[in-house]
Amino acid sequence: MVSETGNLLETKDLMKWFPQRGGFLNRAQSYLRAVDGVSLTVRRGETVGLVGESGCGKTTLGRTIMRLTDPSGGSVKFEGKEISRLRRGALKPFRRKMQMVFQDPYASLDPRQNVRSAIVEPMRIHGITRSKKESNEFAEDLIDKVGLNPDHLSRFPHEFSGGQRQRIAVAIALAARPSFLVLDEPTSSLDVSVQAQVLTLLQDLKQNLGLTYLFISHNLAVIRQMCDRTAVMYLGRVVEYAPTGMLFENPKHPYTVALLSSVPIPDPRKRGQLAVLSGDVPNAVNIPSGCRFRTRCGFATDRCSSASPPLVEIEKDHWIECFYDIDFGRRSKTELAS
Amino acid sequence: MAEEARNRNSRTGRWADVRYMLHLFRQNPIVLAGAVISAASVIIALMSGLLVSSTYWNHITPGASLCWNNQLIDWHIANVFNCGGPVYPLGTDLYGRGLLQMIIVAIPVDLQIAFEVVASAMIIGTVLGGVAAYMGGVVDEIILRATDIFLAVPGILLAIVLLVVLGRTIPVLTTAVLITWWPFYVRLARSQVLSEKEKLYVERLKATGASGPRILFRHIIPNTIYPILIQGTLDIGAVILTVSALMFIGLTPDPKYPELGNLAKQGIQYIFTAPWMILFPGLTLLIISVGFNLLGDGIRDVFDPRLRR
Amino acid sequence: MKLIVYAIRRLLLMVLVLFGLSILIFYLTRGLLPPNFALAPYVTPRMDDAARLSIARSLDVATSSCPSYTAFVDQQAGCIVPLWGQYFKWLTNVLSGNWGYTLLPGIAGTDSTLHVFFSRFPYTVELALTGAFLAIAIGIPLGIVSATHNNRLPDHVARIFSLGGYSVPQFWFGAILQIVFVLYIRVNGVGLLPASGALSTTCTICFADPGTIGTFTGFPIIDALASGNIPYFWDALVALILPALTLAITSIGALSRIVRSSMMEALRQDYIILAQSKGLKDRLVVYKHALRNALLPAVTVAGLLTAYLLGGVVVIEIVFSWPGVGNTALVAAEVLDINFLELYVLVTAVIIVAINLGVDILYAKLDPRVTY
Amino acid sequence: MTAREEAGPILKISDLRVTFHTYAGDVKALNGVDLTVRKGEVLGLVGESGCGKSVTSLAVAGLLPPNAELESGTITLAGADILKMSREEIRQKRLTDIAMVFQDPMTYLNPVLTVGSQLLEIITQEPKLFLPALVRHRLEEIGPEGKEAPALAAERERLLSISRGGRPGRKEVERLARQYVVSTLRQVRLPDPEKVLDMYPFELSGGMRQRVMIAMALVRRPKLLLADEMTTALDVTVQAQILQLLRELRKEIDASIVLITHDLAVVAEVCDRVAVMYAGNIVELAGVEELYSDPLHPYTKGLLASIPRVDSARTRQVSIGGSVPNLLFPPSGCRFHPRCPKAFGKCPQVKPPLVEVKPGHLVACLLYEE
Repeated sequence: MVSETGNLLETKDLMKWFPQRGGFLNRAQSYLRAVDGVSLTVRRGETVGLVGESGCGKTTLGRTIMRLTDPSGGSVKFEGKEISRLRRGALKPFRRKMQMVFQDPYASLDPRQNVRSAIVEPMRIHGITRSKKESNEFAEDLIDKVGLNPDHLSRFPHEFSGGQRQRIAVAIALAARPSFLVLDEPTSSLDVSVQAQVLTLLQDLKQNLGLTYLFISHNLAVIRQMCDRTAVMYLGRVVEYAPTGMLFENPKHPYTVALLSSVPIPDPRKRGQLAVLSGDVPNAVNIPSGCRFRTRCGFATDRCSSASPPLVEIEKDHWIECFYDIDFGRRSKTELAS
Repeated sequence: MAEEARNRNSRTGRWADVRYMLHLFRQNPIVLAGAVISAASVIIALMSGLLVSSTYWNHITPGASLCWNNQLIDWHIANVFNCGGPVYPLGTDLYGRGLLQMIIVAIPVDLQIAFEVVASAMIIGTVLGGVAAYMGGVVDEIILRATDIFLAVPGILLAIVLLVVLGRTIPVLTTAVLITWWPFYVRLARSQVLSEKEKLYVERLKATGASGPRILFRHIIPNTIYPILIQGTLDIGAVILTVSALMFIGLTPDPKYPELGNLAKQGIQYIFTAPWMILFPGLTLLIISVGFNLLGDGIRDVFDPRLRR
Repeated sequence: MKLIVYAIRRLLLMVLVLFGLSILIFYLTRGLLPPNFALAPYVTPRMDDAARLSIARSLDVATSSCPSYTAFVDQQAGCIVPLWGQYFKWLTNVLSGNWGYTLLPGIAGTDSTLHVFFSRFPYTVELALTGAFLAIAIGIPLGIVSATHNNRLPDHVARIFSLGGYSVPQFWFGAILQIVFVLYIRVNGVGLLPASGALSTTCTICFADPGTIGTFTGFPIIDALASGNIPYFWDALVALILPALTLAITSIGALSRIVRSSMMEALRQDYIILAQSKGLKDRLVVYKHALRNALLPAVTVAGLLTAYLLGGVVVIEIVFSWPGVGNTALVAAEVLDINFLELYVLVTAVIIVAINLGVDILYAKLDPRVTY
Repeated sequence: MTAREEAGPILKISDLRVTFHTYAGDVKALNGVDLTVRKGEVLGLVGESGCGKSVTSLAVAGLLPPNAELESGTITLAGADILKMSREEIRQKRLTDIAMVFQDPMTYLNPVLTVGSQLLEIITQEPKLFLPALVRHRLEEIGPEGKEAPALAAERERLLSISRGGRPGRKEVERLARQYVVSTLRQVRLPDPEKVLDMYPFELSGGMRQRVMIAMALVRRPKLLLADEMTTALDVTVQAQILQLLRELRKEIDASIVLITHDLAVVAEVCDRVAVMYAGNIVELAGVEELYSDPLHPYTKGLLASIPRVDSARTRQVSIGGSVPNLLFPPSGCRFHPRCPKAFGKCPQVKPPLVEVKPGHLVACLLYEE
């Protein structure tokens, strides 16, 4: 895809299938193919967005990269080292470098643990600080970095508002001094006015600490504001991956086009322009043959149902998984050489 | 809406539980009664040795057998025998021992067995259930099937078999009741841990690199302990009832043994001539059991966030 | 089709559990007691030592190399078959119904354990089922009333009632009922209700001479009806009142508590708000929308309750001198009739496990969301 | 547009104050809400969590939880004051006039009852109320007298006799209700409605469940439709489908719609007028284009500025500082003053009234007092 140098994270054909058990012996009868062959690169220092509708596998992909669940196939390389099959002990140094922030900040905090203890815990686990004093100083430094004050350290999660809780979750994630953060819908449960605060905080932290983000969201607007490059997922696969501006200005995959044009815009003068994609997302257990989007695609041909489309670099850094280069304005298509 | 607002309030913070408990006591005095009764029974049990000599139960006063000399209650039964002498406020039993003294000696016996059984069942249940739920797979299956085996027999039957085979002693009785009780706690702890381990903070801790035992014992179990403690409080009463029932049906170390069920057993033969003999020990059991049950119910309400308004 | 697969799987699991239980019971009764206890139900007093030794050998308890009965009783080295070796013979005997002779006083050696057990078991079943029926019939409505009148008077009354029932010692409550209905409420010189036994003729509302009935099923009530003997049927029914009531009152709590909490849970759900917003009458909201969901857990508890009462009636049978297996179990315990206790444990276990299975299948039928 | 603006109000709420009594204290959820909904319009009610928008709609439907206290105010629906009605009268209103659609169709549909059972019960509990509509609907379906099959002619005769006062049997009512419900399901563009009736909610997709919930509202031909976060739980593509349905439906039905949401983009897409709520007050109310092009209240301005936009390139987010106040201890005066960049001396003391500063544009802010 891209040159090896500068890639902090690289997945190749990554798969996560969940067995659907049943029958007499409770054997796997079929598989829910949540992540079904994803190849993705994240360069050092960039923010990569992962966008898609619920059930497209974006969260599972994040969890698989974080090794919160074991991949069913494919590889994950972090700093060039294969981590998808490492055992607990060997994985620990990578656990330190990769941290995750979750959607629901309240649920992601242990309700019986105060903020200080929660922030200090990762330092202990990874032996980052040597003394209690040092831990406390680092904790105070972190809580300041995320925009709270040291008084907050002795309080419990339920004493905070949603936005403050998410700041705390970020502080905890930073406590292990990671270089890479997976942000799984970090602002989805927050109010609009608070969402903007947290997004700004994340941008500032990235700049100041030189972090790399994988930003998972269903919210296209947030993705556009936050990410350098964006991958669009549909039914367990990345169907389009491009620099964010390019993806939003000039989407090439019919699903991306449909997704973008179904987002309402907060401007009444632009109302009535929503394009409606009909039907529902197929079940991830019975994935359509060939191109998995063909059942809802307005440009589908016989070829789409017989073979899986290849991943094509349609312009520099702009990858799509489609047989055709479609001109959406003129509704015409030209076949792509694979 | 109200929920949101409350969560955001730093002033309600850590004192919320305490304040809510006081609120409940105000709203529901029955809970308070439960707390008072259970506290009183524990205090009586602790002070038992000071009130009545612990060897009192082994004395026999032949002349005072089955008599009633408390003028406050007239039983309207023809052959109630007044033995004179010192006043026995609750009458005497077959061996001429004052029933009140016997009850005071018996309360700590029952409570001690109950606390031992419940505490051991809670520890065994939490550890086994926690490990089963957290590890899943084969470990879970084995522990679960083991509880199935014990849950397939009515507890009292298994206890009878054990007492018959191993002898009628208090340690055997305690063990027998424990053997019928632990599976419930394994099931309870397992289901609690199963739902708790799906919570996001567990996922976060895994991502942080925390080890399994750390997550289970430092985070999950402390967060799931309340339902288990509540069940423990509720079970104190149930265990006392089981123990006294086993004693009542005759599985006692000694016919004179000071235990409430055993005291009641002597009374059943004299139910129509000396009704106090079964009445008061049974009433004591009822009061203690009600006390702990009310307390457990009350604590459950305190820690059930869905009931809060 | 899928349900059948599920049921068969559960059935196999059930066999596994019963197998495990048989090992447990075997270990408790054979592993912890001296080996000659195993012999007791199979020998008669007139047998000499040689005959006893050969029976011990045929039961796979004594080895073929054991020189004498005395050596066997003294547990000499090499005389006793290791436990795991004894187990399979024991299991074969148990499964083929060879439980030996009863050791119960009075009939020891003259009647088989199996026959004694199954001639008395119907009395226990009759009492347990009546008790369970009453508990379910009172407990479920009580729980509903409690939930729909949360924290108001009916709730308090229902809670005290169920909590009291849950907390009261069974033997004591039974005795109090006896005192009240036999000693204090007397009509025509006898108590209003019979104090004990499965057929009492000395109470106000009893027939003095109910006559006799044939034995068809072993259940007195059913047999009385089958014989067309109404006075006998009535007396048998009246005798059930106090023990069944005691059983019911002390078990209601378990059921009404779960119904109350699951009903309150259901009433808090979002679908209740939607039902109300549709303008449905309260009756429809409570009994159609909430109750359908709340009864699901109640089904499980009601099934379990019925199953456990079969073994849990021991105490009540003793208080009311009920001629069922629970009462007999205590006598068996006195004379160390281990086989009777084993049989009792295993039969109730089979029933409990079977009811569990039935409840799970019923649950799966009632809840459309359950997949197997 | 203008015809709509001149139409009279279907709903008028004035000075509505609601307090929730919780063990932690009193939550002053609504602090004097004034709002009118005109006939046939789609009104957007926007605000962040806890601002009282859902409480307002529950109050209108008479569905506030038992620990809520109505301190003052009137809610007039088509001339009748809802707050003065008995429980039974409000229930009747819910059955015929006010319908609600909720956020998460998974939890709001009863999981153990079929879709059909949950739809049909609305009609079958009081069939008399719906009978004329059922008969009229079926007659329309059969069409005018002509050369149809004799079975249909016989049915028309039967229906006509019912409409003249004849009493139909139970079976007949159920059959009519089923036909009526099926056509309503068709109206919400649900494919294969006959089959859907026998399905359980968990067997449907999120979008289909939301359509079922909308059908439950439409069956009653309501005058007022309160849609509470109707599209929030849905994916964007499904949301687009539902928004399109809503736009089409408003031409077909003559209900006023109150769209309660936190999403200003959804409001911009379908609403005629917008009311912005903050901490229990309406702070601004205007026509949708007016509000987006010329917001007056500092909160509305902040809110509009803090929405990330999909149609513009990367910019640094602008945000309102602080967070939504805890209504156990609401700020004095203007409840927004602690977060307001333009707050001045009077703000903590005086609660600003909602005043009309431009025609049709109301704002509750002391900056705009004459």
